[in-house]
Amino acid sequence: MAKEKNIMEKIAHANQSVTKGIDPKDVKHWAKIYIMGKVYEVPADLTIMQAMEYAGYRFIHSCGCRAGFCGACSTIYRMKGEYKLQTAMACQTRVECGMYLVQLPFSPAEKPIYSVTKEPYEGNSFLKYFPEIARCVSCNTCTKACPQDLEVMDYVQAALRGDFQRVAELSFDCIQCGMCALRCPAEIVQYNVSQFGRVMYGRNGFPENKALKKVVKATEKGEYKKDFKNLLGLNMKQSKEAYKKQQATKAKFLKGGKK
Amino acid sequence: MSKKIIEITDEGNAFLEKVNELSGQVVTLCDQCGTCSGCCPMAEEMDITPSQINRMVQLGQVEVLDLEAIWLCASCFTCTVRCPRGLDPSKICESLRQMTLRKAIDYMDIRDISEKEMRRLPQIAIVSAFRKFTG
Amino acid sequence: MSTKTEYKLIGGYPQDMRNSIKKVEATRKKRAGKVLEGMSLKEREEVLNQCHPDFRPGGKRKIGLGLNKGNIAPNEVADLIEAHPLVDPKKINLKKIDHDVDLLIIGGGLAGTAAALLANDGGVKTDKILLVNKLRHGDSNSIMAQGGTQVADAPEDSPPIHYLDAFGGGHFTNKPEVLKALIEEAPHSLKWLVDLGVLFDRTEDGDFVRLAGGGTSRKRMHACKDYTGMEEVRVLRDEFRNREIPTLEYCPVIELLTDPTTKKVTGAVIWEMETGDYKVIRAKATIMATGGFGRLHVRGFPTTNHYGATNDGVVLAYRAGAKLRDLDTVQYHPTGAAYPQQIIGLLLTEKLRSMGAQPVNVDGEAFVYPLEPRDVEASALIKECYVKNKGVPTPTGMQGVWLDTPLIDVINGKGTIKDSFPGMVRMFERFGVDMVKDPVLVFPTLHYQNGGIETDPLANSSIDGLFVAGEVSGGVHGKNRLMGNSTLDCIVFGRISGRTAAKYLKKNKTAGKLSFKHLERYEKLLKDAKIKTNRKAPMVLPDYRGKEALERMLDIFN
Amino acid sequence: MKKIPYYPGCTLKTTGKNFEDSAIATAKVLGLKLLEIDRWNCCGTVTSLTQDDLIHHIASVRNFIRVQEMNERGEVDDYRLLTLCSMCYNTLKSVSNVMQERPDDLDKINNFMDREEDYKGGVTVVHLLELIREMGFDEIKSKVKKSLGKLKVSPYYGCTLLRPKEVALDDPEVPTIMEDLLNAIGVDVIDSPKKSMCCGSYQTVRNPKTVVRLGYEIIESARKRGAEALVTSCPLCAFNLDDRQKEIKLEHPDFERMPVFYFTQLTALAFGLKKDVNNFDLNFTDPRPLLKKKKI
Repeated sequence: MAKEKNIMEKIAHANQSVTKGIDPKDVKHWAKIYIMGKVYEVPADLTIMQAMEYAGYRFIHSCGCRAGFCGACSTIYRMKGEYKLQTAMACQTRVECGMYLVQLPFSPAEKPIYSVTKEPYEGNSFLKYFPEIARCVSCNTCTKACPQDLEVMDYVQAALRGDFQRVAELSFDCIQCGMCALRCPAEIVQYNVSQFGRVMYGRNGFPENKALKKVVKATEKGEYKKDFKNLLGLNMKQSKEAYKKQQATKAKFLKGGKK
Repeated sequence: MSKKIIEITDEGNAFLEKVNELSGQVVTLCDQCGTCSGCCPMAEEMDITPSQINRMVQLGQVEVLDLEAIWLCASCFTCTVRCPRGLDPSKICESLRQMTLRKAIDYMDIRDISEKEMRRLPQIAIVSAFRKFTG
Repeated sequence: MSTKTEYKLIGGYPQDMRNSIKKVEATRKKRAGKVLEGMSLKEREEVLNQCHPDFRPGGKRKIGLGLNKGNIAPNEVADLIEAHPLVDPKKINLKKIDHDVDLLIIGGGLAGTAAALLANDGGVKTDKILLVNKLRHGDSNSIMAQGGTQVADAPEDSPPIHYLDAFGGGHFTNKPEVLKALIEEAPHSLKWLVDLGVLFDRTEDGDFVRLAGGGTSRKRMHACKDYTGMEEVRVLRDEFRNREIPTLEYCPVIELLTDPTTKKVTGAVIWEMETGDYKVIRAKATIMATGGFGRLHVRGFPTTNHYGATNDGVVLAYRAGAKLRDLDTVQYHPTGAAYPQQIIGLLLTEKLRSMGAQPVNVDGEAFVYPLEPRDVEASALIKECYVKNKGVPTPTGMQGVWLDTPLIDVINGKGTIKDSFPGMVRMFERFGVDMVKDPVLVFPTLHYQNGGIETDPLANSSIDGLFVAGEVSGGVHGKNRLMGNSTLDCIVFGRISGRTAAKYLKKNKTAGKLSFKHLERYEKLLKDAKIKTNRKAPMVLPDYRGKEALERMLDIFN
Repeated sequence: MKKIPYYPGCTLKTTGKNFEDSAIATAKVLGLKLLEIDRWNCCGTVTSLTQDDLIHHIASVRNFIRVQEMNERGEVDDYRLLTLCSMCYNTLKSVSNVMQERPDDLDKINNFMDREEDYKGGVTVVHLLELIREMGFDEIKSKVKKSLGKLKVSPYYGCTLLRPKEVALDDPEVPTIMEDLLNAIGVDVIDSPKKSMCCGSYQTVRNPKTVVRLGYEIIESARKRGAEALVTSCPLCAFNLDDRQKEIKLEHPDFERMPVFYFTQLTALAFGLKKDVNNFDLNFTDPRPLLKKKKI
């Protein structure tokens, strides 16, 4: 018993670098980084975010999902001896020796107000809400700044020519971190442009789904009421049997490829 | 009437130099023949004519930057193909506009354009107006 | 400092891990197409008892006070429940009200955002709604949801079929009426999302792509590539912003307020993280949508959850008198990333294993049938690392086992991995790991809070004026949630809670009195239960600061 | 069929779609396949005229790199880039010239665009009118199936096809290329003195009144010579001369609307192509009543 109890303790100990913060005794490799100009020695295995925590920062901003989805931890940095200004998500980038970095917790942006349900699906809508896209000189700085490696400039160009579908497809992986907008010499807020493009395309770009419409109608008419009443009236044993029976039909319906 | 002697200040000379540099033209080559003013489709709406713009630049008169004429130029290059001195007045005008735009002072505020116009105007009009009228 | 050396990696891995990969490569051909046999029921039970965090003794205890006294909860949760409030009631001036609204929504993930929109539809004016966020609007577990949203809209499917799948998946412990509400509202919710512009995956002719998920008997998963939650959040948030509904960011709620006589929830105190001052909110109705608790790192596990997932909603509501349920089960996912350090805990989908990737130990040996139930698979991985000591150590001292991803191409043909898992391939590429050529390291990870504040089909909590939606609620999933029902839960109960609150506000037009009376009662309960502790809750944010830095921390401004 | 890289430009995808469709159909008759370059971006119009301004050239150069890539992949049979919109033509051609003349500036631009392959130079820009001239107007004549003889049309060149000299596709002062084409398809060509006067271009955004004045002058001078319609190759001229007739009418109540064609709409008519390629719904002043009157 005593030996087994140790398992959970061992796990807790082994995982503490991510659950409690890393212990310097466990660190074999180190990196020298510069947070806002000040030098820190940090474990070389960490993300920029984890490294800043190791150095003593407790985030009250610039930190969200910690997994590359939310876009809260925009960071810019230069490597010692290099001229390039690089962008990264702090939670998705490993620290490297000689990184000079700072976080950008907020990107001031103007978001125009529109009604997705009322706005006509016309190419010129982009220019109506975002006239500044006409200032794009295709310098491609936005694309270079994008930590998601999106072709940002291409979707701004697509917006200019009113191509909702292309905007939606090229911008789909956008996490709205704001890096493009902060770097744009034409002062475009790219991620708002693409948000508009996506919702417009999502709403207007496809035929109405008949199967969904049918189920919605059937629900409204109360067509499933009887089935639900039966299901909720079953005792535990009956429920289990019904479940088993239903699961047995699985193979028939789940066939036909992964998609 | 007595003749007025115009003195060119150091500031004026520097201004002329800057226009020459930006436009790649030697503005002093203009001999004020007036061909550009004669063929300019915008001249009748301008507060001064294209050849007068050249003259003011020659004299280093920075006030030319405050005039409407430089913004009315549509870069149609009619003067460019006709100038007997081989000058390119549209480039001179452009450099004057740039001197204002590069100070982050815009000639056009897109918010002044009505929503109805924005829906109607072709992309190319808005693109080129931004290029010419905003920095 | 001179001993601290520069760090070298070969193809993303350090030399000692590379050595182990060589052994994996050596056995790959032999293993291809051959999988170990599945465990017998007895073997399953053994490994669960031996290694599953929910089954191992020592991780849980009885809650010592309040309505759920005697119910089992993980120690980390019980610790927060058996704790003193963060605020000292004497130091808070409730006479100065900073925000006086009809509806307060706590939490800006899918549930909170949907609630705001439906409350607005139901007649609550935009300027009478306030959505408060601990971090930014949208920074939530919702935004990280990858799999999809289950809706039974396929011709061969129906809501009752969906219901039975979820009921069985929850080991028949779900509250039936609540589950029914979830399923019944699902088609409407999907239509709503589509009308607002959510880009669900489509076939070439414009129909939805519907996928199967663990435990579903029909294909009903509606995904937006691997970014389902993010796309849903983005669209709802955009609509929220178009309606100009007020919101506050970086303002966690640190205590609820109640009416001293009716006990109704009448508002909240928020703490402005940037400046450190507090603000008082008076509200006629409050929706709790604060999400889950992954950041409590139950039993020391890494988590898939976001930075703010610290159980605050459950703690605050319990103090105000709300009933909880199903706190005892925690969902662990067997294959979280264990290397590189940067992505530890992140989810590596089950689909990898169903397409042929095998878990393999440090010596390149397969040790378990790859598709055991999640809890069994997780236990087997733990056993390999910590009982048999055949795990692969990482440079930061973690243990994991290999998931031999290159096998997928060996079995299904070259290019399969790139076609089927483009997002994941790209993620590993960022850290220099090529999962097409090399295996990836995995270890179980803490994924979902099954229980929470008990709810009913109309999103009511057990106390007046407080409604609940999303992961913070308990009842809809029972003791186990199926993939694809979490985003659905957030959207459906977000909508229902918004609607219910709007109706409630039509009947309850007067604002209640603001007090901390419930804290007095709670302190007495603590005393009566003889719980002596210095702990304070809610936690608000986890603390990952380095030891060296913490040891020298001075707080000279206080 | 000969494949040539084709640059559409933003407006040809929206308000100028009738231009693009009729041009592609026309080219097909002439044995040309216009292969739209992938990932094209704005041409960078209007050409920047200051010596130091390179960033606005980048837009054009990036498009040239696309042409270079298409050639490297062997997808096209021509190293030239074909344009339709006069504004794009002017901008792209100017930049192509600048890059040819100023190798140092090209180096700078290549260095700046560090994620693109280097532009090696040498892409030249041609307008569809030039390609037609290259084939010979007799060739055009041989494809004509329908007589447009009764249609009195005045070509309108505007500025960007003719000026400045370095980019002109014909004599800047005495152009004939459009006349030659129109003659070849049998149109009754009316010469107008204001055929290369500026329509006001982008002033239409900030100073629409100027554009109204110029449009009125241009249209009326052609009408006096007997023209019933104008023909152009520029979507901005088309807007200023056609759409702005609404405002001209407000200024001059007696003004009568005059249709404005893209030259490719007339070739499409003469070649007897499907009606939908001309998409006359996009022409602000509907030319169909005129065509009907002329029994075309």
